[in-house]
Amino acid sequence: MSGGDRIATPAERVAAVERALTDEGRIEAGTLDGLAASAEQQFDWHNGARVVAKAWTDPTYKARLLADGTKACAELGFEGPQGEYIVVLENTPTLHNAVVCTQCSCTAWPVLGLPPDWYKAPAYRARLVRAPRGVLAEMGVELAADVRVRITDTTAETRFLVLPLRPAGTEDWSEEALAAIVTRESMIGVALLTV
Amino acid sequence: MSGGDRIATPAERVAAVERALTDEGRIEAGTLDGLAASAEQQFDWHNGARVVAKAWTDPTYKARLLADGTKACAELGFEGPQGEYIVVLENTPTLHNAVVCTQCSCTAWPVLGLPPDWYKAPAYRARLVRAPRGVLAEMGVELAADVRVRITDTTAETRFLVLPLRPAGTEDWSEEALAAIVTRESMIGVALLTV
Amino acid sequence: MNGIHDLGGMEGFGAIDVESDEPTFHEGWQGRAFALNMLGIGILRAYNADEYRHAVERMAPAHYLGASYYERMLTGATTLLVEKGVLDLATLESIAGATIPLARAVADVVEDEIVEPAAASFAVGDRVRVRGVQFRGHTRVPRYVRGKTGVVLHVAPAFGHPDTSAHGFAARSEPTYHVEFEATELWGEDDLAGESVVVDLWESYLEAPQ
Amino acid sequence: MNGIHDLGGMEGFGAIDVESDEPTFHEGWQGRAFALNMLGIGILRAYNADEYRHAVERMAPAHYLGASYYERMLTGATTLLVEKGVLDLATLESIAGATIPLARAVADVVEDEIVEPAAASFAVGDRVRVRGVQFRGHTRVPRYVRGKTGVVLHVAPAFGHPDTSAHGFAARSEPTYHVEFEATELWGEDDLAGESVVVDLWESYLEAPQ
Repeated sequence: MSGGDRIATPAERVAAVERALTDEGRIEAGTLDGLAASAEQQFDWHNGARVVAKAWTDPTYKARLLADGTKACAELGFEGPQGEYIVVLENTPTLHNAVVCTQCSCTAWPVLGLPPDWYKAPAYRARLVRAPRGVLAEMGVELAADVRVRITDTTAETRFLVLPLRPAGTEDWSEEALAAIVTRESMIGVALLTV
Repeated sequence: MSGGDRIATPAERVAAVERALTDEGRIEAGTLDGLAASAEQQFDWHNGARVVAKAWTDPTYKARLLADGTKACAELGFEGPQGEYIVVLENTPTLHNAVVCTQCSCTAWPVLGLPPDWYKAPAYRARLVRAPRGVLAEMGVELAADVRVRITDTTAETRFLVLPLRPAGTEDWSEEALAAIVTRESMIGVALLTV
Repeated sequence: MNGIHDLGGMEGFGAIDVESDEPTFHEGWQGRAFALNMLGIGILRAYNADEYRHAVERMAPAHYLGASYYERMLTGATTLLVEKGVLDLATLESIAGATIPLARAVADVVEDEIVEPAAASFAVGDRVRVRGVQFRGHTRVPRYVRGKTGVVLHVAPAFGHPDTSAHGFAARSEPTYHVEFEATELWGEDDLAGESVVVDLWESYLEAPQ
Repeated sequence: MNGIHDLGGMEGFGAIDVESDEPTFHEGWQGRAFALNMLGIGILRAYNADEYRHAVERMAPAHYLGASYYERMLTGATTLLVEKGVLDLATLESIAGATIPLARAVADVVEDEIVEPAAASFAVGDRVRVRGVQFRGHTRVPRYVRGKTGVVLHVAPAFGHPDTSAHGFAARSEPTYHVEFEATELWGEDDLAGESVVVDLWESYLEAPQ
C-alpha cells in the first residue's frame, strides 16, 4: 500500500474520500455535510412520538396505524428511506414487544431516527434474542411473569415501530403533552413509560 | 484502574506477573524461563516423525499404534501433558484425515510439539470444518475426487496424530531416513509427503 | 456467509450501555460517513443496499468488532467505491498519508449456489422451517434460526432477494414472512417459556416442516 | 457459551498463512506466558484446564480476535490468578505502569443449568444426535453441531465433564464419543458429499435420534 504503516483515522478516511470525489467532480464542496444535515433533520425519533400520541388519542388513527403502518405514518408526513414498509407492534398488558437488528442495525428512520449507539453495538444485537426477558429486565423493563415477551429481529425490509402502553394517569392529557413523554427507547421496546 | 490509559504490551504484562509472583515468593527468578525451555525441548514434533517412520517400517508397531496410540507413543518415550490419550488416524489411498481444534488449539504436544501459529489462527480454526476438501486444496493437498476427507475437531481430551501415507519411492529407506522426510504439517493432515 | 456480523445469540459482549439524549452524530466525520453511503447508493448509484451490507460483513472480523457503526459504514462504502472503480485506493492513501483498511474481497460464489425460488407459499398461522442450506455469500438468514421451526405471524410484500441482489445475479423478488420462533425452540432452555423471537425471512429461506 | 472462541464454520477470516520452519516461540515473552499457564495449572494449582479455557473464552471478543495465541493464554492465566486471589490487579498495573486487560467475569450460571448426566450410553456405529440445550457457561459443544446427527466412530475413556469442572460444580466424568457428521448434514450443501467432520463429545451432550 502507498499509505505506509499507519492506519488512517476514520475522520482522515472520510476526508480523503471526500477530497477525491471532489477532485474528480463527482460532488461539490459541502455535499456530504449538506446530506448529513438534512438526514439529521429528516430522521427524527420525535416523529415517532407524534405517531404514538396520536394513536393513543384517536382510535380510528390507531386502527389505521395497526392495519397499515406505512400509510398511517405517511399521513403525518413521515416517510422515506428505511420507511418503505412499516409495521407497528402494539404492546398490551399481556404482550411486550421489542425490536433489534442482529445482522446490521436496520431501523425505521422516518419515525425512530438514525439508531442510537447502544442499538448498533454488538452487546444489544447479540444478547436480546438469546435472553429476551432477562436482557429487558437488565435494561429496566421489569415485566410480570405472565406477560409474553416477543423480540422482532429486523432481518428483511420491514421496519418496526413499537406502540408502547399509554401510562396510567394520562387519561385527560392532550396529544401534545403525551408526545412529550414518549421516548425513543419506549418505541424500540426497551423502556416502559410512566408519569 | 491504576495503570492509566495505556495498555501494557504482552511482554510488559508477563514481566509484571513474573515480578509480582517473585516478590511474593511464589517463584524464583528464572522459573518461567526454565519451564519454557523444558517445554520447548520436551514438546517436539520430531518425536511424531519418529513414531511415523517406525510405523512405516515395523508392521507390528503400526498395529500397536493404531490399537493404542498412547501406549505406542510412550514406548518411544513420548508422553506427558496433552498426550494422556492419543488416537492415531491412518491415511489411506481412499481416506484423508486432517486435525483441527475449532474451540481453542488443542494438540498432541508430546508428538506434535506446541502448535504452530497457523493452527492457532482464526482462519484455520474457522474454515477447515466448513469446507474440508476446499481448504485442504488451498493448502496444497490436492486429493482425487474419490478420496474421502475426514476432519477431526479436537473438542475433548483425545489428542490426534495423523499417520501420513508413506511416499512412493521410499521402499528401501531406513527408519532414520524416513523420519527425516516427515513434516509436522503431514502429521496434522495439511500436507502430503513426496520424495 | 457465517460472518462476524451475524451476532444474534452470541455471548460475552458485556453490558448494554444506553446513553441518554444521544445526538444523531457524535463527531462530524460520522455524519459525513453516513452521507457518503447515501451518496454511493442513492445518488452515484455505484452500488445497492445489499452490496453495501455485504461489504460491511466482509470486513476482517477483528476490524468489524473494533469499529463503531459509522466506521463500519465508512469501510463498506469506501470498499465498494474502490471495487466499482469510482475511486482509486492508492490515490486515497496518498491523500490521507496513511493506510486505508478495506473489507476483504467477495467470495467466489456462483449463481448456482443460490437456492432456487421457493416452490411453496405460506399463510399466517402456517408452521414453517428454516432451510439448512448455507450460502457463502450475502444472505439474511441468521445462524440462530437455521433448521428451526416457527409460525407465520405476518406476510410482507415481495422485496428484492438479497442473496441475488448483493452478487449481481438475476434479480428476483419474494414475499417475506415474519416468523415467530419460541425461545425454547431456539435455545433449548425450558426457562425461556413465554418468550419468542420473530425473524423476517424471504420465502425461499423456508420450507414446510416434515 | 456461544462465544467468539467457537469459530468452527465461520467465514470471512481470509487466507491461512503457513510459516515454514516456525520456531516454538517467536518472542521471549511467549515462552514465559506459556510457562505461566503451566505454573498456574500444574504447580500453583490455582485453577484447572477447564477454568483456563473458559477464562480465554471470556475475553472481550474484539480483544480475543486481535490477540495472538500466547496473548490469549497470558490473558486467561492472569485473569484467573487475579480472580483466585493469587495476584492483585492494582499491584500488577502499578508494576507495569499501564493497564492490564483481563477477561470478563464468569456469567452467573448455577449448577441446575448443567444438563443431567446422560441416561444413555452409545456404541461404535450408533447414530446419535447432539442435544439442543445451550449452556451459558463453559461447554465443549461447538455451535456448528448442535441438533445435528452423526455416527459414533470411537468411544474414548471417561474424562472430567468440562461444564461442571470449569465452574467448580460437583465433579463428574463421562466417556467421550468421536462422532462423525457428514458435511452435507452440517452445512446443507450437496457438493460437500464425501467430506465429514468428527467431533469429540461428552456423553451428556448426546441423545438417541428420534
